[in-house]
Amino acid sequence: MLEVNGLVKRFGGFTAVNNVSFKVDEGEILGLIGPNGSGKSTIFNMLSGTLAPTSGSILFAGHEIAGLAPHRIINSGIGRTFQIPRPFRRLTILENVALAGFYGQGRHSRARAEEAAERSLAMVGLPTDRHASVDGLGAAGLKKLELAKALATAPKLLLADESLGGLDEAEMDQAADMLRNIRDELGITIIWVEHIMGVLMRVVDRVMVLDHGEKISEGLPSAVAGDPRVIEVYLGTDAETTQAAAAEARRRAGG
Amino acid sequence: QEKKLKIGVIYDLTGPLAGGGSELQYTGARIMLDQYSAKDVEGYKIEAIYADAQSKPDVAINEAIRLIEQEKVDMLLGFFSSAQCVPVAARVEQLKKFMWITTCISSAVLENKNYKYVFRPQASGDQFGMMTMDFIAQNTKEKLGKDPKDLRVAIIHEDGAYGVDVAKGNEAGAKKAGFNIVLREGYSATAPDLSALVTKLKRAKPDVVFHTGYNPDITLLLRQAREQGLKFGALVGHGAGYGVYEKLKEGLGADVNYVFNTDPISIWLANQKSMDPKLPPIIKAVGEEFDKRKPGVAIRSAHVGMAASNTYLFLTDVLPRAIKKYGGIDPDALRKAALDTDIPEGGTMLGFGVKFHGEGSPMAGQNERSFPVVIQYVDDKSYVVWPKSQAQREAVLPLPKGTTYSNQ
Amino acid sequence: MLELRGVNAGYGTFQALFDVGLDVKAGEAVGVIGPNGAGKTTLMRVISGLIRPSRGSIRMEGVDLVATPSHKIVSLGIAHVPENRRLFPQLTVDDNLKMGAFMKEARGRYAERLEVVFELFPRLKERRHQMAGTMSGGEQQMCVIGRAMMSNPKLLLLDEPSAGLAPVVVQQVFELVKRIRASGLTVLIVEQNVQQVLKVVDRAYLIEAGTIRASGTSAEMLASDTVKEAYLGV
Amino acid sequence: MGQGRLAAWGIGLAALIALPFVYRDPYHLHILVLILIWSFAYTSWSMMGRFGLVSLGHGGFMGIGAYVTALLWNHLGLSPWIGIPISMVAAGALALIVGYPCFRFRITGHYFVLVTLALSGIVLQVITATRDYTGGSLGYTPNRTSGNKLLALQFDDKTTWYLIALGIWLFGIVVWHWVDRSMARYALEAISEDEDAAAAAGVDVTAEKLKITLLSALMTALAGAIYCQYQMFITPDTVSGIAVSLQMVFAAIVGGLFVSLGPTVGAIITILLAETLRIGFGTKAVGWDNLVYGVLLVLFIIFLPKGILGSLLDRLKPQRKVPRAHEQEAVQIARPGT
Amino acid sequence: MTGMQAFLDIFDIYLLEAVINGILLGGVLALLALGLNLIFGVIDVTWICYAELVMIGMYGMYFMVQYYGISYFVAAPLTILLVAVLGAALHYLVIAPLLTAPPINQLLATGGVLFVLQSFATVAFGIDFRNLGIRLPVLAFGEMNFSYARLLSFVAALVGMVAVYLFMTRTFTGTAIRAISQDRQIMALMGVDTRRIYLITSALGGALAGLAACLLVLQYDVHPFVGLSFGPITFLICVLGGLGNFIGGFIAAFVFAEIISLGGLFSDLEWGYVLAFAFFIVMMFIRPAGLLARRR
Ligand SMILES: Nc1ncnc2c1ncn2[C@@H]1O[C@H](COP(=O)(O)OP(=O)(O)OP(=O)(O)O)[C@@H](O)[C@H]1O
Ligand SMILES: Nc1ncnc2c1ncn2[C@@H]1O[C@H](COP(=O)(O)OP(=O)(O)OP(=O)(O)O)[C@@H](O)[C@H]1O
Ligand SMILES: [Mg+2]
Ligand SMILES: [Mg+2]
Repeated sequence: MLEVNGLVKRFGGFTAVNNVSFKVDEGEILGLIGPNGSGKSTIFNMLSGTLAPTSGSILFAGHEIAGLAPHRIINSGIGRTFQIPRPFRRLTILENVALAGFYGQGRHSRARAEEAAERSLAMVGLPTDRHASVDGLGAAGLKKLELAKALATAPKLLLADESLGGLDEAEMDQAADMLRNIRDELGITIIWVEHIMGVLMRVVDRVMVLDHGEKISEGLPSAVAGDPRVIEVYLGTDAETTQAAAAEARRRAGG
Repeated sequence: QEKKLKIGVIYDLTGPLAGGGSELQYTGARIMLDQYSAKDVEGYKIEAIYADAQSKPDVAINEAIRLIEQEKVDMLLGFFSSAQCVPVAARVEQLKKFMWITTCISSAVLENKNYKYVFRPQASGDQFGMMTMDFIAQNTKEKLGKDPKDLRVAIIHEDGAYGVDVAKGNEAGAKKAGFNIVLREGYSATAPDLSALVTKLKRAKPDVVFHTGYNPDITLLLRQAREQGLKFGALVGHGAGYGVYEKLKEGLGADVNYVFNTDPISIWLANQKSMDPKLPPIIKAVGEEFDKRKPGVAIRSAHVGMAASNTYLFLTDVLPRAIKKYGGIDPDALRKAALDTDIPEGGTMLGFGVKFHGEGSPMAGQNERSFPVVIQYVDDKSYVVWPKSQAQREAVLPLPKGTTYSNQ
Repeated sequence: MLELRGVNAGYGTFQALFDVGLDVKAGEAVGVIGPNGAGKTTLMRVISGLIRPSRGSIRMEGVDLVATPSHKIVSLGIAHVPENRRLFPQLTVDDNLKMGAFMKEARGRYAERLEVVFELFPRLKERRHQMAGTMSGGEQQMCVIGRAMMSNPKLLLLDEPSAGLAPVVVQQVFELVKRIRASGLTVLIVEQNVQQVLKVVDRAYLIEAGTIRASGTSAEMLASDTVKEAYLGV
Repeated sequence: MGQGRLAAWGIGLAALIALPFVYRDPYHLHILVLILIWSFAYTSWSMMGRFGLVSLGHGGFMGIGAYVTALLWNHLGLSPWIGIPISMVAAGALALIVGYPCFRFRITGHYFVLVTLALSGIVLQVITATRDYTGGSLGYTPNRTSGNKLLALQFDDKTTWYLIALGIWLFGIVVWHWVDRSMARYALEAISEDEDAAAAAGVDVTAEKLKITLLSALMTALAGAIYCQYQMFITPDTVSGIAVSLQMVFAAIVGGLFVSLGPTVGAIITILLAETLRIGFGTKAVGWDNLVYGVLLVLFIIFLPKGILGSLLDRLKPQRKVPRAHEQEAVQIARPGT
Repeated sequence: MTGMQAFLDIFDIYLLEAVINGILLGGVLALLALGLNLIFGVIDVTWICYAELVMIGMYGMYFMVQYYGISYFVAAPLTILLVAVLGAALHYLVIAPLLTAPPINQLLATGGVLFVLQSFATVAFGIDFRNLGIRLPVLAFGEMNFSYARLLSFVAALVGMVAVYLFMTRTFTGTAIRAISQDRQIMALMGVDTRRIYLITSALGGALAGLAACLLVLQYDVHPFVGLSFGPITFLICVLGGLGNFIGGFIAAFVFAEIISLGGLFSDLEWGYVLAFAFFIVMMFIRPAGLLARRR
């Protein structure tokens, strides 16, 4: 459903993403990992239109979307979360999500937007109370709100950027389950950027690894977790736990 | 119940126009009104209510309406800026109240307006402009040694009502005299820099510069002219900023010597011999009173006398006639009385006579007998040099060699 | 070295800390763990003077911190690495580091400290002229820690330093904490990554809803039922 | 809107309509008409100002509304009924011409303020420089009609003007509420906080900003035209330029930017204050009125940062938590990679 | 032949004079923009009333020199000090309570101060125009003449710009000044006393306004509204140069001055300003971050 070819992004003289190509199949959860500054968020920003690619093509559901304005991309069915939550603090929780429901789905009716908002909020487990203010939300709540906003735009493809950062371990597991549910129940394809390997590896179907803006590895979690280059630049001594997690995931998938 | 005439008096006491001369006009009018509020006129007490238009037309409108509607004044008097006179006169006419303009001189205030209740004893702006051109024209051959068609004149003016109007008169006068107009340009009085204008003047090489402005734009222009080495044969100013010698002197020092200024004559310079004999003592009294209110001023500004004389004219001529002949102080009585006014030359402190253009004339309400005079500042004194009937000495023309701007 | 007694603090009418007591001895590494919103960040802020306690005492080497103006607290040797990478986004990396050495005591040793920091984070040296705000999340985290190190502190307060960092970097950070400790520095660290942090600290406190629920050595904490139940979700 | 509030509005409105028939003091009516017209202008400004789009270009829009209408009437004899829509279109076109690139290139905050400031500067200078047509700084008067007053939109009595101004003002308030209750408000709030995040929620940021700017400019031009028809006199300084723009911002903020009646309260306070102070001090203490006015303004802003009405309403219902813009700062953090 | 004539008509000595006058006016504007750039661009605090501080400084000069007969060279530092104190007071009384408020409130409060200063000057000093009465000689090159007063402003602007630039980039305090607008709350963690930095900056901004006043008073009359002639244009220059970019501001001042000067030479004076404003708007779209910024 998504096909990226030769994607490049330069900032001044610096190349943040260098000739990256990949595909995502419908219904898949693709894990995108890589060292800090390797270009993951930059790829997300290009996929969602926040940044225009320097060159390269992005085909989504058969249409070229590279360089389109963000709202057009969102309307065509890509939803995203931000690595650092960016809630609208002057709106209530419900309004935050209803906004995304209204504009993200091509501005139908207000009622439909609010309905979508309530559904999304319920899905991520946030209150649907009309007056609940964003200020009451902690770190975990804000992450959930990001997700709810993205869901309300009724995406076919969800770009989730570090949905676990700052959560405690119990919450992480919850969030991971949530992502899996989103895929399983709503049939939404997901690209997930994350640094917490123990959780990520258990959920994703496939992993792609970036380093210095280039793709250095791609494949099943267990294969990637064993790739020496990935271990060197990214996993370090976490390799073992990561491999264990990947193995467990495969076992579960198989069984 | 005692009979009373309430006069609403509006000038600018704050804002840029206040320093440009409005506040001096206010002082002049006030000196007169204060004297008359002690006496009474034909059984009527005079009560003046003062308001500050803050150099803003919309404030002037608000104050005019307030004075008329709220304070129930019988008439309005005053106004320095034509930009205020224009809308206020329209309002007053609509409300059928009497309005006596002491100052704002733009012809636009009255021209083709056919007002019935608005009167202006003052000369109009284009008369200023024509007068100075006439003055130069009469001296071109003799003093400047040139043919009129060879005389290069530049007309520059601030672009407010006043400057535009005078410049219009300048242009008409120059055409009539056959001068070669080498530059005609307006500028905003608040412009922070006039050096481009000075450069243009340098390029145009005028023999005579006709300038209308307020302060500080006059000092800014002349200072930049000096710094950039502009030369000419004569500088002719037209009232407003040029009427406040103190400021010119402060800003320009000796360079102000031999500058011409056109204004209604300063009452202290007017030819008292040809004047109605009851006026000189009043002029003296106004002068003393002014010195009391503003001590230490070298040349009493023409602005003061202008407002004083025009106020006096109303209080001693129009008002008594309205009461005696037309039975009161209602606008129609005042209007009829004003139309009856017929004072020959020498009958006012400003030297001119008074007769208003009546209904049907394009300048209805304008005094047809008023004229300004040209004075020249020489060594901290001012002398009337034109017209001949009022002249106190010969004009120094062109600028003597060795003076800053002299092109000799 | 650092001593908190009966500290209460909060935001406006909202109280976030209740009678918190805590000790850090010189040369020690101490961890603070607890769920989201427990008050860990508030605790750090109270120590570095960003917020003032409503009650209680805080002493650093005998000096009363409550009575010390907040900008003077750094001079006592306390450097705070705030949560969420609060750096100066519109300044270059270099300028950010320079800000870390702002105090009079540190200015003289600026060049020397810069070397130390660049050795710790070679990445920063590479990007020293980049606007800090345009760097990746991880790079920014390095920059913030580097900035704190610039003041040559005795006590380093780290608020979730590993959040958002790649696994290798997380390991580096914990390595770094070990090294910092080894070099004689004292460390107080707040972490969500409980397993990891308990490996590098000597002792830890568990904080919940603004009160200290448990404390002990790392081993004790790892074994503690309270910790397991309340936090590890095991 | 609740029953109670609806009733309150109804009664208030009825009283306002009845007023000129009961109370006829022309000066007070004059001030009231001015207050209503300016309230409408300030409300128009606040339509975009409340979303962080602080424009100092509205003096320009107002000037265009006033001058284009008057010029068309005087030179072409075009009735204001046609002239006003044309002037509004002109102002709207200018708003789009300046707004589109501004929003496209993400010119926000201080930069936006200053670009728009230049805009009102330009309009003022152009009006002044084309003095052959506009009368320059002397000002400009629409020709009095000798024919149909309604066609010329010229009325002599204050009551008619009062009712017209009231209608226009009411129209402004209704539009304000309409925007307030629309989804566009959510979008604009979101945009004012974080454009990228708003775009990621599907909002066409440029289009939404343009729409509200256009609306605001159109209404401001209308205010200018009505002001001109009422005063029958305009000068560049009273209807255009930076001073007028600033005056709008002042009143809107002093009254309260985030409530519908805020700008109206701002107009009432600033105009009444200026009038009372000027009349109170009279010519005895020249200049003191502006001094006091300035000091009061500063005090209002320091001690009632949400405006007079805004702060009052806050005090009345403290439970309604609307986080202020500056509270956001506590959580604003560096944003990587964008 | 006619081509040559047309060429000479345009490229005459007066054009050169206008160009050079533009440069000198640029010096004046650059000097004005310098302090504002520091306040507005660097610490991100709005001082709409900046030009009014200059006005007060000009009155200071006038009274010291004219009334008390103090020599110009003694009065100048006193004036700089006076306006520096005024700047600090402005910060302490008006800005400090509003530091956490939205920027528009600052804009308004300082706008109120603008009123206050104007009417204060009206009340205290009257509405008269005042002139220092010092007339510097003129430098003449054949047909062209240049005013020393403007040359002086030019030099002061240049020196001031370099000094401020070095201060801002080379010193710790300068770095702190640049940092403070970005994250005020964590400044304490750096050991920075934010109040002190704000006071230093406001006093410095005030001092630069004072410096401008000392030089402007040689060229312009003082009156309560003199600030209106300069205020808006100074703002535009700061933005055109890039807020907080001192070199950019310096260059922008000259670009603006040339447009005003040459525009005024070839057309009416206002059109020079219209052109300058329009140029500003166009540039805002081409280079939103200022003249010197690279496009992103
Ligand atoms: N600036 C603030 N204003 C008001 N309340 C605040 C503020 N900062 C934190 N709080 C509240 O104080 C409580 C403690 O917050 P704190 O940030 O100390 O928790 P934490 O343990 O650091 O959580 P996390 O793991 O999410 O960082 C929370 O309920 C939070 O909502
Ligand atoms: N606007 C920008 N200007 C210059 N460089 C940029 C900009 N945005 C991102 N970069 C650089 O591009 C690189 C990739 O950044 P990106 O945010 O995509 O990393 P990431 O993989 O998401 O890292 P992390 O895991 O830390 O979030 C980084 O080195 C960053 O500094
Ligand atoms: Mg990232
Ligand atoms: Mg925390």
